Amino acid sequence: MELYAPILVLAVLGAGFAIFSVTIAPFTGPKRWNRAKLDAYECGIEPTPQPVGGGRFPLKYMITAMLFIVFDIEIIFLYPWAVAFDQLGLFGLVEMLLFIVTVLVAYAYVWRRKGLDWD
Amino acid sequence: MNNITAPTIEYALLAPLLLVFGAAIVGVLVEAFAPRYLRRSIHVPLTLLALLGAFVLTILQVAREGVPTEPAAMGALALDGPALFIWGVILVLAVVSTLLINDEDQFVAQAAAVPGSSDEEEAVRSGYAQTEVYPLLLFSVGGMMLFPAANDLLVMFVALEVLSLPLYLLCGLARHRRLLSQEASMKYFLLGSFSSAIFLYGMALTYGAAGTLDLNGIRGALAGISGANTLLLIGMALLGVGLLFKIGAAPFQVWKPDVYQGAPTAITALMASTVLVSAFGAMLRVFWVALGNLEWDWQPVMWGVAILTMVVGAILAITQTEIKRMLAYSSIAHAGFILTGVVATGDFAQNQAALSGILFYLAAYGFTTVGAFAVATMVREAGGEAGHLSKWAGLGKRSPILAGIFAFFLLAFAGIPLTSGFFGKYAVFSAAYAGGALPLVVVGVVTSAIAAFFYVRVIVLMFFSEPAADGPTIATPTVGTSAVIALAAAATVVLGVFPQPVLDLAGEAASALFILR
Amino acid sequence: MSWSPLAAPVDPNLPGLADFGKDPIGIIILKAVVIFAVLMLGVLFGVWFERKLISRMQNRYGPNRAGKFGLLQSVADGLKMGLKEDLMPRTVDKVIYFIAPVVLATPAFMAFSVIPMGPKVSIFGTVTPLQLTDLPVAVLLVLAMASIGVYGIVLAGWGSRSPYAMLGGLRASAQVVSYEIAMGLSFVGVFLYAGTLSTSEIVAAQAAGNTATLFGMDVPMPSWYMILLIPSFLIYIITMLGETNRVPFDLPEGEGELVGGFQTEYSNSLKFAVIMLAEYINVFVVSAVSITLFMGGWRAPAPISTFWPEANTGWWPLLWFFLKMVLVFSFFVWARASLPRVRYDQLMALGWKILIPVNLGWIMLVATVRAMQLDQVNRTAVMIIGSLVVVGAFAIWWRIDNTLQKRREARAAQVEAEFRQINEDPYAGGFPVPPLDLPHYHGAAAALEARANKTAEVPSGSN
Amino acid sequence: MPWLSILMAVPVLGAVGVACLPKGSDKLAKQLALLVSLVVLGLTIAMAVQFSPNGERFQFAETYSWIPAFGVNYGVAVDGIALVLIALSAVLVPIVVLASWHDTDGPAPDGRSDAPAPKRSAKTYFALLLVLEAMMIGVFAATDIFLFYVFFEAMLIPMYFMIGSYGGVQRSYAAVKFLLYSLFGGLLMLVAVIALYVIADKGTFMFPELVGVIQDPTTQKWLFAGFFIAFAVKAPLVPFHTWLPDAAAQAPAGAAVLLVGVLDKVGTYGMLRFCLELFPEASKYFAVPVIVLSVIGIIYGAVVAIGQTDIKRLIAYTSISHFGFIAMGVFAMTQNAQSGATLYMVNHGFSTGALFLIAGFLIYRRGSAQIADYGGVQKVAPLLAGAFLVAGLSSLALPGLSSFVSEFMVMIGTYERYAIPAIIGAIGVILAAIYILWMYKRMMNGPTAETVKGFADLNGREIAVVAPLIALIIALGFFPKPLLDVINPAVDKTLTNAQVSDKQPAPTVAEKKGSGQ
Amino acid sequence: MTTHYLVLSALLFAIGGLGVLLRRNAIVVFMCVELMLNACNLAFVTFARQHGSLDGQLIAFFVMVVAAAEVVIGLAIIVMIFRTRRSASVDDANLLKY
Repeated sequence: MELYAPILVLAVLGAGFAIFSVTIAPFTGPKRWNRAKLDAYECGIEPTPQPVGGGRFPLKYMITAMLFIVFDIEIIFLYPWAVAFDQLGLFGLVEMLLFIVTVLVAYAYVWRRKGLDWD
Repeated sequence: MNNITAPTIEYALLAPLLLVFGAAIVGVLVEAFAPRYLRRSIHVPLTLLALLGAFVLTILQVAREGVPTEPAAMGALALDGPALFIWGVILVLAVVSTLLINDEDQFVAQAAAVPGSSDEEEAVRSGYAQTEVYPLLLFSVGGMMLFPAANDLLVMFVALEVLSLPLYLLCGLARHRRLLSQEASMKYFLLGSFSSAIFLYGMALTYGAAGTLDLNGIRGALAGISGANTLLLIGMALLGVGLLFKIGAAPFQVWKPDVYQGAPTAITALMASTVLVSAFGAMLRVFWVALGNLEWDWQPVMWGVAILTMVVGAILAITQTEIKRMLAYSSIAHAGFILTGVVATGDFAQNQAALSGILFYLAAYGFTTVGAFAVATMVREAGGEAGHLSKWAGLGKRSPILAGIFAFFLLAFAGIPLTSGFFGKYAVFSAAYAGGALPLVVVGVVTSAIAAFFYVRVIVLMFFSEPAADGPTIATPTVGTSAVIALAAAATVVLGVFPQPVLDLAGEAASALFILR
Repeated sequence: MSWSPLAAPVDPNLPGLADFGKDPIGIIILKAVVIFAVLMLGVLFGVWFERKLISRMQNRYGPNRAGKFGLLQSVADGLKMGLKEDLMPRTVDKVIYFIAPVVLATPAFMAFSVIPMGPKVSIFGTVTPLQLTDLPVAVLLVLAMASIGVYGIVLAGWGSRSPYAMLGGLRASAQVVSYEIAMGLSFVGVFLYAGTLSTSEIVAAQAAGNTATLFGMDVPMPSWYMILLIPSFLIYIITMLGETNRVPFDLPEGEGELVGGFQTEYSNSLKFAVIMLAEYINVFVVSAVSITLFMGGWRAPAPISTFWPEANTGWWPLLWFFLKMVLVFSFFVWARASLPRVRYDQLMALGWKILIPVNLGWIMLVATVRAMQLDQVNRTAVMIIGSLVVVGAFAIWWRIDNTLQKRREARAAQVEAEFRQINEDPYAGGFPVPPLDLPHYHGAAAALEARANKTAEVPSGSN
Repeated sequence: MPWLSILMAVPVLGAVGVACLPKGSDKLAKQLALLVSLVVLGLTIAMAVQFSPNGERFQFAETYSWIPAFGVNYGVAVDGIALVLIALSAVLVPIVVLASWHDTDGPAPDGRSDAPAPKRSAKTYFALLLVLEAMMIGVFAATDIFLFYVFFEAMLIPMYFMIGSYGGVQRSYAAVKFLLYSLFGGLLMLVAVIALYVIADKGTFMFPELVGVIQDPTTQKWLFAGFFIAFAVKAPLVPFHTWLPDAAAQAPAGAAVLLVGVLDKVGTYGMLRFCLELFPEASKYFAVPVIVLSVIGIIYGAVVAIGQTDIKRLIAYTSISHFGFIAMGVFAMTQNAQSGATLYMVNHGFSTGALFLIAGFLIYRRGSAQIADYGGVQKVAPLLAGAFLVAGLSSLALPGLSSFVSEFMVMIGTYERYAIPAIIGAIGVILAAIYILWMYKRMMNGPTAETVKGFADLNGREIAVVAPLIALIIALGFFPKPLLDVINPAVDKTLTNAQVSDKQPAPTVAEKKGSGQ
Repeated sequence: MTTHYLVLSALLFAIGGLGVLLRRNAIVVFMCVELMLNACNLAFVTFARQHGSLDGQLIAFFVMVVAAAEVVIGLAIIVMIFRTRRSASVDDANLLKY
């Protein structure tokens, strides 16, 4: 726990500053009300009405998110392996080789299936 | 920090498993690199060879080295008699199902395309089919093999997911009745992941109580815990819920009819046969090995579950008008019958008898189920398979052989002597009786009779009523489908008339029970 | 040859994991406040430095009015922001809109807590390392903080409820997560050599070069991982730019298409200042990580310590650390000054199709080499595996390269054929193309020409 | 020589042969079936000749291990009781084959009838008939209780299809009712069989080895109940009888003959063989209730029969009455009563068989089973009417016809121990006269109905069907000794095994009766 | 100390479970399942601390993998349904009834 306490101190400092700035912002500046200023900015045209609860994400971002998860999980396994590599020796090498090959197979599949194409 | 040692792995023992998974990975590569027109002709032999190869390897291993008495892979896997028997059954059933899956026109051309869209139309026109089915199948089969062999709750959980996830997808790939199929897929997925989350929490609590996830470790730790440990009891209950969900025992059966109906029939055949086999293997291992010392705690509950399952399965089946739904409820009822065997624990000999009975039942039921669903794929109407029972009226007159075989399967489900189902039921019920579960046997018998009613009703419909004018067409069977039906029928007959070899095998497999180390 | 990365540091002054968690509370607060203050000042300095440097690179003066050399320019900017009207569009989701800058800024500060800036020194009689704290999983903390920062971006975009902000937020998060994988992978090589995730120990592991026995010869190995693991380092440098949404990967706020990206609705007030602050601190964080993991941390560059052994003791390392930070930050500016913004698909393709596979291949190579250096391992087996890996990787690369080459050629041939056809018959394919010799074209060309001639007469530097 | 196995194998092979005939060879199928059944009859006679009444109890024994895992043997052998019942089946089957010659051909050629049954597959019908014959022989020959159970249940299936596919308008309802009743009873018996095996702990199901093993009276009672209900459903005794009128009325005449003539005898045979010998204490305990039920059955069956308007239903109800006599005889547990009951099983098979067949001829001609639709048949078809009369008189036990001997022996035997039931039972005889004679009067006498006018008399085939039955009825009425010689030793053994100490002396009445006339 | 974590994990699990049972949007249901998985992770890590063994933390890794795989597959299925029906409500998926 002692190791983490300093991080919290810094976090409190950082968060405190950020919150302070955000809260103080409305009071430091002048107030000149103007209807147009309160519209969302869309280069001057009438703002597009946004659906309540947020709009929908394009599907391609979801695919990116999925791919990210898959590879992030791979990294989860790579780190402990890398740290303990010296003790695992040849076994670790071979197993990780297989693991990476397996991931690469999935990777190749995604690539070939145009999962890695962005417009 | 420096105490990590490289584990040792018995590759020879694990060869069947590795082969199946390896083939699955190769399948993904085929999917990625082979041209579309070639994919199927690569996938099918690859899948079949991998499954058969794994089967042969399993047999060779047993023949050469005998059944292992030590857990493999650093205690993660217990490849004992029951596990190997289940492997054999799963592999054979998977081969059979593959032949069925190979039948044309079952899988959607492009899963991602919206039904009715021009994308889909184009895909259908080009004769595409979702060939990912084969690697998915192999992954799932690999998971099914891992599931009952897991000697460690973690491996079991991973296996559970490896088994389930491909199935969730496979369920949604039916070419006809896409909406139903997708709906089945979603329901299966949501409920399935819900149940695995419950299983996982049970695992966590068990880990908390026992301090280990190794099944034998849990057994040992539990011996030391005296009295009722709340954590443990809840954990056990949650683990049980997860497993009971997989076998579709009441009150966790709601997914089964929907999923069985919506999924492509070939996939339903696979699920109905192999998943049940695999899940029972895992369930036995958890309850007999890990929680073996807590019999008195889980047995009463299991009694209730078994009774409820049998009753719910049999009674709700009567109200069904859809053939696959009916078979789903029948599968629930059968799960209940098998559960009577799970409950019947006692001394060593008693457990042996119960275990071998269950193993035999699973094998017998698996073949019959695959056969029944195979027949269901062949009765078609304009929009796909003719699922509604009214469409089956008079089938005996249009296609006496097909209807006859189906009737035979139904009789086997009903447990009429000289079919495999009879000996299965006999084996389980006699074990249950010997284990002191007479009321369960009586309930089992009564529900069998109720169940017989709806099986017989279908036979009546097929043979004793006049065919409807706009009745279904009987598809000309492909070689694969006819082989499946013939094989299933042959297995049902052989196991019904001369079950001894398989009984011997099951007895042999059960002779040492599970590895307790 | 034996190599134990976990062996005790050569110098007892070198801090290890065991030296942390012992500071009295006063020292902790002191260190934290100093880091916080330095970061705030650093941002001010960084903004000025960036503007000044980029101006010089572009042959301009840059800020030169406020203070000497324009040093107070960023202070002035900050004050101006504070005094501007705080606009909040009616449509925004208020809670999220307010929280987003905080979520963005806080983790940026936190990540700095595990950056080592020097060896053990004595502060008010307490011997303590020049590092706020260290964890067994310090690098993970940095990565985690980077990930949490993404939430800030997404929330800012989402909470603004306007199309530009939304798209910007999505793009930013997609980009950051894409590059985070490559970044994470580029660390693996470091961990393979250092055998730890603790930053102070990684720095310690880079203290001295080792010798490797290759074919019977003792070859001295460089101590900094940026040389030993060049590919990892290069990949990290690229991902570093991507992670912080800096040029050439600054698509999320690409002015041309998205106005201001996720910060569009944060008008020029203190909220925007916080976002900008967070972005700069993020740049500092990734720079510090690159220094720690690849550039020997706070240690003096190689020749200095040879001539001057005291260079790595006491407070001096702070200097080296600061110099390195300036160097890396200059690189950011350099990149901004010289590189054009990439397209979104190019950005993603670079991340997914090049950085990740190359990284994975490189990791396997490093692991193989590393395995050969281990005592207890059967070298022949490793060699065989290693050669298999190399051959396999080469075969795949060759195959891909061939395919790509063919595709390029086919595409070129296609384009050429198309143009030939258009040249022969402009109406081919049904799209009428006006002939190139129409009069108004001539007219336009002439006008252009005239204007070019005219501008040539205006003396340069007048605008 | 493995007589019994051959007896079972021949009809099975014959059935396969019949089923495999090419399409359209209906006639050939009938001829082949007739040939096979005659061969079986011949073989049965050959076997019966070699049977030595005073030798060992079980002769022609064959025992092979079938399913060692369950301790199940393929054990067949016959004693006197079984022999006569096998002979009964062997005699009835060729007659039924001959009688059913046109049953599958669709409506009568003159198109007069209301088409009781459309054209159906002759091959299937005769193949089912032969399979049924094999199973009937098997069920009587089985000395292994498990094997008995297997035949007991499996026998239902061919009969189910014969009723359901070839029966009257309500056939599917009747078939399902028949199957479910029997199956339900059978499943209860299955529980008892399992329990018997487990409790006896002998590791075998062989009947001779299990005799006298179960000593505990409570256990005996439970097991008895399990077996008895199955047999009572099969027989059928009164509360379990409702399926019979439906099944018999809807079945084609030939199937009805086998159903009532042979299949139902399995119930009474089972009581005599298994209930009494395996559970003597329980049998004695339950004897009085069973006899009461039997008496109720006698009276109830007869009274209800009087009120019937459908010929086949009427005959079915007479059978219920007659089964009351048989059950009464079995449970009276005297030498006379049991010998009489056994003899009654045979005689009832012939007389009721004849009644059903002739009723079948009538229905074939008229197309209706309603008694009211007939009248004055005597005048147009005297031979038919005469045969009907003889069969009917035998059914009401007119002295000189076969049933009289058996009915008299049952009454005497029962009177020796339970006087009052015997006396009440005698009322049944009077009622029998009413229902038979009244039916005859309504159908055969009186003015000739319009629709009956064109009736042809018995043709050659029909005479060939009826003649042997009439001959047997008369012959056995005067000279039952050969049968009694075979039956009596077996009944002796049964009574010994049933531990009936105060056996009534001297079955002399019957013998005198038999030889004296 | 660990009790608090366990209670928190139980609460999270219960919230997730209730969400699965009560919510009607497939995505939300699915997120509730993920919440349950994470509750499990918390429990595992807590127990690992309690027992002083690393197993629990190791399991958490695997659970993450599984959760990731579930996310990928689940989203694929839900998106598939959504594209077909333009609705992700579980109530709208009502074709399968007896």
